[in-house]
Amino acid sequence: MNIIEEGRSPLFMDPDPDKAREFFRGKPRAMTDKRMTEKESVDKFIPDGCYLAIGGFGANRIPTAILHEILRARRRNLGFLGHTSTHDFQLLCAGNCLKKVDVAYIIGLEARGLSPNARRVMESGKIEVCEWTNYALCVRLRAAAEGVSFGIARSMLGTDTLKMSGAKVIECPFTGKHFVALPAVWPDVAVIHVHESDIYGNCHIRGISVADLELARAAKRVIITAERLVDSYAIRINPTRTVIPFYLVDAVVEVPFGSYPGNMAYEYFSDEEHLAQWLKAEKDPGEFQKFLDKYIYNVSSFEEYLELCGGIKKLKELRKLEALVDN
Amino acid sequence: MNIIEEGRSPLFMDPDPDKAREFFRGKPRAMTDKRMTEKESVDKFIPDGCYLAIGGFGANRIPTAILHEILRARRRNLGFLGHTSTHDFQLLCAGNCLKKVDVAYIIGLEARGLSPNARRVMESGKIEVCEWTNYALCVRLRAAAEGVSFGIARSMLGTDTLKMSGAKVIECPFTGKHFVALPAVWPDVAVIHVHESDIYGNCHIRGISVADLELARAAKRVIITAERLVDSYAIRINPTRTVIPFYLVDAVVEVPFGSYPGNMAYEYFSDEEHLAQWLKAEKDPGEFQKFLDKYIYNVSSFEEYLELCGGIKKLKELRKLEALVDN
Amino acid sequence: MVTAAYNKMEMMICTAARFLEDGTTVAVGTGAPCAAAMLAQKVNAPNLVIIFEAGGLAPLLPQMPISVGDSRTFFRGIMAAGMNEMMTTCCRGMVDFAFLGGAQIDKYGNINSTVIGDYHKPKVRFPGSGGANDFASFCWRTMIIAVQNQSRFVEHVDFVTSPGYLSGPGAREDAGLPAGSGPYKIITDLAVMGFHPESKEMMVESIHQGVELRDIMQNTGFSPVISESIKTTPPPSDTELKVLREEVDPCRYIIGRK
Amino acid sequence: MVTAAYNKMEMMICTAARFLEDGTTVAVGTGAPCAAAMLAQKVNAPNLVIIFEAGGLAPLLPQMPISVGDSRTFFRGIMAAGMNEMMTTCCRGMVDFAFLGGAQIDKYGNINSTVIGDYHKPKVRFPGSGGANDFASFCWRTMIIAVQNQSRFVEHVDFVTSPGYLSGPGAREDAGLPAGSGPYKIITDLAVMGFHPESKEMMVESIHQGVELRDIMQNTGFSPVISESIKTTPPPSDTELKVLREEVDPCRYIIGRK
Repeated sequence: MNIIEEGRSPLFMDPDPDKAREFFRGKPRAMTDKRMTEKESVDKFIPDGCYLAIGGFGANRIPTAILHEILRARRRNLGFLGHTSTHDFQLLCAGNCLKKVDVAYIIGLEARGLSPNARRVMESGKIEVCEWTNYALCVRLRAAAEGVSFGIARSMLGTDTLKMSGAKVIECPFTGKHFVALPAVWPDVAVIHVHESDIYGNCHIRGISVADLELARAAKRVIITAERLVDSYAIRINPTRTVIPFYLVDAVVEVPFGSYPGNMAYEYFSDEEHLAQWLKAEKDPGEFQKFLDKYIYNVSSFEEYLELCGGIKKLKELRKLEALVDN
Repeated sequence: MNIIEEGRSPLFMDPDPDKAREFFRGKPRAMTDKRMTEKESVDKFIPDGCYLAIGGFGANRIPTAILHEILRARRRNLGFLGHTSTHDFQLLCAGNCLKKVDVAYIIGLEARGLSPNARRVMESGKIEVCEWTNYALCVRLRAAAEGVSFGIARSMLGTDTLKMSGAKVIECPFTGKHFVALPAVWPDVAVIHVHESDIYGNCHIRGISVADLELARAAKRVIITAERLVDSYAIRINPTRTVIPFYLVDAVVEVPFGSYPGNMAYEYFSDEEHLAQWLKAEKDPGEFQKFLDKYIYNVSSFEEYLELCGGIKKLKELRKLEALVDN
Repeated sequence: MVTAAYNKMEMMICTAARFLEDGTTVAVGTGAPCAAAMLAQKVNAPNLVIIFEAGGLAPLLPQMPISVGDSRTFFRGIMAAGMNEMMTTCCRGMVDFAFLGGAQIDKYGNINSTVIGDYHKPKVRFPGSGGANDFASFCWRTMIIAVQNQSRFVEHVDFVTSPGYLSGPGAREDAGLPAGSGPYKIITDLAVMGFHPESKEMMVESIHQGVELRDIMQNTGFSPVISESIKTTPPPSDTELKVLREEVDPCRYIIGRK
Repeated sequence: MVTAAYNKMEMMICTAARFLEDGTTVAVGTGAPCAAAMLAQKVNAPNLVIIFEAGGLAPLLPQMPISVGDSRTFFRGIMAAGMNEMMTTCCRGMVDFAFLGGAQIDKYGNINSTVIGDYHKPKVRFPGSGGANDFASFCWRTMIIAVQNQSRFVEHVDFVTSPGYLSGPGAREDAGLPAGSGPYKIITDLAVMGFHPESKEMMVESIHQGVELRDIMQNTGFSPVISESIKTTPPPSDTELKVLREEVDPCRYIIGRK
């Protein structure tokens, strides 16, 4: 294979589809009750050193409860895949959970600013980084979902992003044109928050799916957190709506308001006040530790976190904001 | 580029993504009323010699009205892309419309048997054929939809299907493993039957989408036939349901019962009686010509065809069959 | 009332159904393969997940589909997706069984469903691969249901549409096909054949009741390996026949008239 | 009541909006680019189709999104899809404009949003590409809104995150990027800059009212080409300012306090 150019960063995951196939060969296919708690799912499927990917888009439809649990479980040396990752990345940096990251967008919080703590972590030199773009990561997941070792795109051509990636430039066998070969990535575990799931893991998502359909298919294990559980009749009555079928899923955790303080489309808006508190607290490392103790480490459940942040009154406000209802 | 093996059949379409991009650069993006009649859409977008692809799956959710119109317009020398194509292929063979075909499944009618006339046409040696598999054609459309010149898969490896295809076997730059490079195909025009469309071409499909989402994105022009037109509010109220957005679409033709005699999920079952008549009529070429005159050439509209086949009474029966209602 | 009498198609479907293990996934075509999967689900593999290439997943099949893309294939299903979804599920190694037919089969389980005679001047043109090549390439274990005779079971198929073990041991892997996949069982009206673990040649594993080994030899265009532990295929049970006739195919589309 | 007085951000947004042509598609980020697209839609380009990389298409934006993935980006939208859908739409050549920001920009319109200093020991780490590299690679015309100063407009960016014209004429095509795409306009608080048709170097096309050419030179780390037909940028109209302030950004998140 004639390789025209290649990125210098190491690949964190093996792109061999036959190794992935061997894993998937053994993955159970029966429809069984997969409900468990946040803690059980983290204990079972997210060990130290595993390679993690988070669904949603930064502070939209993110599985906050599992992220908090990962911090409380003091997980270390995780790999991470992040297209636009904002509050999720901020949390994992806060917990010093990360070791090597495939990234397209980190540290930043979109219009909210930049995370001072995540920036400190990323400037410390302790984290191995491989650069990609949002689409490049999407293609990597898509290739894995397709059971092949690479996908092609024209992202990154000509740029330093390519140089600091793990991609290779190849020639099209039909046109001679250059394309970037993007290695498939099968994350060890993906955590995805959805609107509805049945106890088997058949899921509905309303609104944008970001890269979660590819992610659910690429990941070896999938933990679903769901705003609500639904009866399987709700799945079978309209199978067109199913976006993640049960056989991809290993754990189903019911977490109402599970994307808080992030936005959950059609359910509740983001809590900008609380997200601003994060930014403020992060400025001073000492203050930040107290903040984390208060909101995560000394908290025993996601419900308790929701109560700390304002409970039902706050959640009702966020529902109104989402629905664009004034009062 | 090191090519390990390559198919011997010619490519009918240019896989250069930049030529496709140039076309798409000029494609209108404004939301305009795209309604027209079957005849107008065929006159405007399906000239002799163009390369056509049909949505649905053989006798399920097919745009029968446009196919009939293509026959009445005596279109000749068409290219055709057919994953599992059954009644659609049978129609185009009946009209002697085809010249070169990229195929995975032709002649056959699944559990209904084989089309004697389509078999005669394909055994005549007058049609250029390039072999693929259903998934290979899906990957070719997907590559076009992704704006790249090829996609990869492991279909056809080791087989004569590969030898008689237009694919090339390449090595993965990461693993050294062999993959089949499948050239992107941008059909000149795709015709897709859907459940609902607004006047701009924003579409809903209920049930399986087969390869139509890839096809709608790959094709340079898209003609939509719709069971019913809906107000744009029906689109905007739930944008998660939109599977084909307006800017892909060039023509919207409202055709109730438009997949008849094929099946339309949630609407009406296939008319097995009429489809069996086709098979019977095809046995004798002279009889078949009379049959075609009766049901297509001497018919001025799709409504007239529906009337000939039993009209509202028949359609009510097919609705009951689809809904599994006994009487 | 169900009796022990059964026809060849019933024998084939009941035998095939038993090879489908509970809690596995199977990609099926219409006809006998689909009937076998439905029967398995109702008798021996309640958690069998049936996959249709056009996009239907795990329907509560109210009747036999006419097409692998008709609305029955996702009636009260778990998902109604598309071809890409189902085929990539196979590619990833998530589908255990594929169930195919074919005009010709050779001793390595290669299947021809494209042409008889020369490709460019065919004596007979068949439909081609459809999704069969994909399934035979990606699913772990391919099963074939076919009536056994000399014109169907041949030394060399005229055209390899879908891959069996190609030219023999290691050939699939050399071609780049996923490791560990390949033909598993051929269920005919005479016998069940597997493949020899080393030579990858078709091997008679069990013979149906009332069939002699020489019947098999006379109806096969090559010399199959004979298993050292050759058995008699158990006949359909009363339960299997009852479910097949009354629930799976009450109109006898597939199993035919008695 | 609207007055002719306006701040720099308002000037930039109003100027940027005018370049968005009616009946075109634009991929935008949050902040000023999104404000410009909303303004264009309400003033000069009612049929502008706004695309968000996370999956939102053509929403009836009730307010400025905080994130390109928040629920506003598909509020009463035409489609709520995913990243693959939106990015491949760009890849196919269906997206006319991209709207980006960046920490550094060089004379060929290359953008750095990754690091200041050495990559492995960065002085400052920024978020990275996100979808910016993809948009700058695939959309036909890339526009950038940025405040102009010497540390931002530099001879060489420390890191080419997203491609402009790379090292000059023909370099994009040589690298394999789609032909005919590239940077189009840079809208700053001082001027509008395009790119010289032959040399592909940044070229001052119009200067905002009250700005002198030497202000531009002093705030640019390289010598931009000066267009032979240099103009004065028309100031925001009363209509533009009114719509921007009252409909697009009534809370003044982007345009800031007066």
